[in-house]
Amino acid sequence: MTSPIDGDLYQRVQDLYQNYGHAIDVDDLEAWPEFFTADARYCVIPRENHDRGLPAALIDCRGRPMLLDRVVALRTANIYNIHFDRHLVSPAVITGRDGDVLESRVNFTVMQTDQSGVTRLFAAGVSYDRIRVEEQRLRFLDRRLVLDTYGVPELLATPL
Amino acid sequence: MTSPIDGDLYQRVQDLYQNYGHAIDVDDLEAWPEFFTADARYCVIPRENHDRGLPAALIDCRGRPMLLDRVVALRTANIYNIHFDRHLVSPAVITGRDGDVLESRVNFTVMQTDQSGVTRLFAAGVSYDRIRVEEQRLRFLDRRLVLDTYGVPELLATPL
Amino acid sequence: MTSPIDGDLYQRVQDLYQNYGHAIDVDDLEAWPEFFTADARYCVIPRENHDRGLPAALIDCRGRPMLLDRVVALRTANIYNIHFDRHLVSPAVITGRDGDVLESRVNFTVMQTDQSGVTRLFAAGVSYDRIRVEEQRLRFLDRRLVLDTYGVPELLATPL
Amino acid sequence: MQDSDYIFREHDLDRFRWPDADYAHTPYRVFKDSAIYEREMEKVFRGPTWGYLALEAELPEAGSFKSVMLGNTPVVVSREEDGSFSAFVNRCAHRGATVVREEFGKADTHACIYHQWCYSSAGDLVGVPYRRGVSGKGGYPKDFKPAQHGLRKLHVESYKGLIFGSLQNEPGTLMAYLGPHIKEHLDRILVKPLKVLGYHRQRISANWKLYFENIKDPYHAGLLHMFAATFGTYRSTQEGYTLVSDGGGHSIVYSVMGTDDHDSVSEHYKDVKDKYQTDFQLNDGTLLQWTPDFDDGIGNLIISVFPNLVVQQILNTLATRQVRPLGPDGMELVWTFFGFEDDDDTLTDDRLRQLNLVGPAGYISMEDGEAIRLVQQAIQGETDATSFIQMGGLGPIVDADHVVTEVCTRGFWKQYAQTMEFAPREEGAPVPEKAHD
Repeated sequence: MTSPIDGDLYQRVQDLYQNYGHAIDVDDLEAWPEFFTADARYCVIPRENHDRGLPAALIDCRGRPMLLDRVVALRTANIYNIHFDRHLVSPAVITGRDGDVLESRVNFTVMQTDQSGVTRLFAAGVSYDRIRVEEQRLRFLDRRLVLDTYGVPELLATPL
Repeated sequence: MTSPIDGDLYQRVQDLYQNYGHAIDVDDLEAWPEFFTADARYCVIPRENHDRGLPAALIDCRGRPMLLDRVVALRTANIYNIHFDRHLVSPAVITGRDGDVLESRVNFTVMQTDQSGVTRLFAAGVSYDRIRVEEQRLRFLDRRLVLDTYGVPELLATPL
Repeated sequence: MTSPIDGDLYQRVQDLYQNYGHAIDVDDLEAWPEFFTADARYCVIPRENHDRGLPAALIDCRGRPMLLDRVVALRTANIYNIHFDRHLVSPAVITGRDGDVLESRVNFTVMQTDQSGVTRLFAAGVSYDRIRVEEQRLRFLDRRLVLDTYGVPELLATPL
Repeated sequence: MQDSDYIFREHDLDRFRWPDADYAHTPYRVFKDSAIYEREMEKVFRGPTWGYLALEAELPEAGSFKSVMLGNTPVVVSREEDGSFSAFVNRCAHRGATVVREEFGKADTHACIYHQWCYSSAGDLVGVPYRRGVSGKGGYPKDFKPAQHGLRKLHVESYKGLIFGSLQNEPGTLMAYLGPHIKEHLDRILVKPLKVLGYHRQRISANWKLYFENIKDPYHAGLLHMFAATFGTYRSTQEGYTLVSDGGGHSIVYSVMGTDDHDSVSEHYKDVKDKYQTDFQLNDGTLLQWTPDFDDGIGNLIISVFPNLVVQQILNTLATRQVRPLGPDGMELVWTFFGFEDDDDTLTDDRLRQLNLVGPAGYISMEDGEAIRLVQQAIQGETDATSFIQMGGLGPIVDADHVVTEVCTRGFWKQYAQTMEFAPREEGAPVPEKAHD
């Protein structure tokens, strides 16, 4: 079985995932909605719900405006534990292609560090994604992050 | 020094590793033996034994039938802690090639989550592998997983 | 946006990172300085200093001789906690190119295992690197590892 | 069973007593007993001591603040409009939430996130939402007086750019607490306005007192640290001094570079395997390139102030180290590195390069973390035994003109035991025959 995409496009997918994580890690949250298409769906669902077919999600943003709202809320409204994130994202697997839309999957962990420099595993899981190939850049049409660590440590503020 | 394989084949190796981990993570254990050749060796060895040249392994399956037995045992015979796995596997390094057999190496961690959604680092280590390139798919001829986390937390049931 | 380098060169970058981590993980410290150019800079800086523009680093080696000194010191002079390392390094992102010098970025975690086989997350962070492309091999011209885990667990002996 | 033995085993801490009046034995129990730890937080860190909080240079402007731990008490120290410094316990007077969440920052006032009680930088309550209720309903009783609901304040004094705080009601002056030795050596180092270069933090699996024993102990320094011995930044054979405060808790240990010779060093190190390696040479000697800040030849000087401060000058590296206990068996060590405001780039670069020597990854510091971790690991199962601290002999705890002594360690235990009310009932009681094992 060969990959449905060539090496150059695959590289762009890898960069998409790594740049996505890096934007969050360096607290460039304003860049985060730009990783999505205007009509994108971003969903973080606890694994126990996902596995049992229950629809309840932790975060469910439908369209870029809702992503923007989350960023604005984090910046101006919400108060949450001060921390740093660090994403470790596996190499992507392209699981399908339909024209300019790729199906892709990655495993992820997020490490969270407090102000005294103590790092803890905050989240592990898998993401089932659809990516739209555009001329200029790739964007997520759909991210469905299945969160193993559904016993959320403290709270979930900055996006995964 | 250039890689002994081209980009397309390398991509298939990456996918092999990621799909292998994913099969275990989503509890599709029945698919696990299919990642190996019929005469494959699968071995999980504690790092202290590996480093000191001692042969004792934690799991040592010789041939696909023994892999199948382990799956059947997990499904019907063994009782173990209920948990979910999540593999984080590094990009592969192709360390050699002999005809249609590749030598490859990855680092891995496995995160384990209990039913209350608490995730812990379960295993870290390196795997020294041989992979047979077949027309249809790649298969492991040999996996030697050297387990750093040889103070096994609770027990080792689902394969690494 | 396409990557500034082709697939073969990218593969060499990936191998550089993985082989770098592996050399440390298998305690082949003598190979470590060889991953750098003669005039390289290797710097491990706590994230709190990096983010606040403070220059103090944990390790700051200027040139390969200083890298060599650290290896010699670890082998003959310093006494530290007996442990094993295991690097998990993300796929690299090539962020720029200037002739034969690449700019690159990876996220990393290092797992540390004690003699009883208990593994703990020791370090997480990001590295901003410059890599010189040479005929025979790639070498780091500059590694700036920003350490999230700046509340260093016990001490930092073997290099990240 | 000897009487001292009985007292030593006593589980009622009000009757627990040190085994001997020379403080030449330390019960391992004090490194792992959670009841003793709780008592330390009260009697030492909230008791008759001055604790180090921050450098003035870390708080450059009015409103600049820093969060620290004094024992297990969260404290915020701030610079006021008039240039003075204030500190308060970082716990809301209303329902107990942490008020200031940031480690560093600048603010005129601090509002608790929980119910928005608002405090001045000095900790006075300046705002309470719904104090008189909403639409005539609710609100606080009429006799509610904001002045009575401020944050708990610390006494604050600073000397030469170091800010100290005390939680006791009527502390003596900081200068009386520090004493003449500490003053003299702070005067030596802190001669100009400081510039902060950054931080190292280290979390060591050892009791905080093991770290204090370590940094007050010049005996180990020439033996554990091969780098120091080989390159002569510190050697037991050098001219050196050991100074101890009247109370015993503070000390100064230093040595003068270039005051010993190869023959003498070889003679004294001949039985110490691998620590003085004449054939060990650096590939890059610039690591040890030293442009002395002072003209007295002192290459290694460690000041310690009971119960939480270390000040170091090792070659060109200058730092404070703040000791923050994390329970009986762990501690955080926060290193604040600094130079002087008028340092030129070359001197700043020397200081930065020499950081390779110190801190959690430092050639002559990493071993300390390992040494005290090994102690903590080995005493876990012990109930009765003590350590043995008699290098340099017994008797009065006074200054020495050499560094082959553990007198400062005995001094530390003296002040500790007296502060904890663990001192022997009768000064001069006989020393037990041997450690209890």
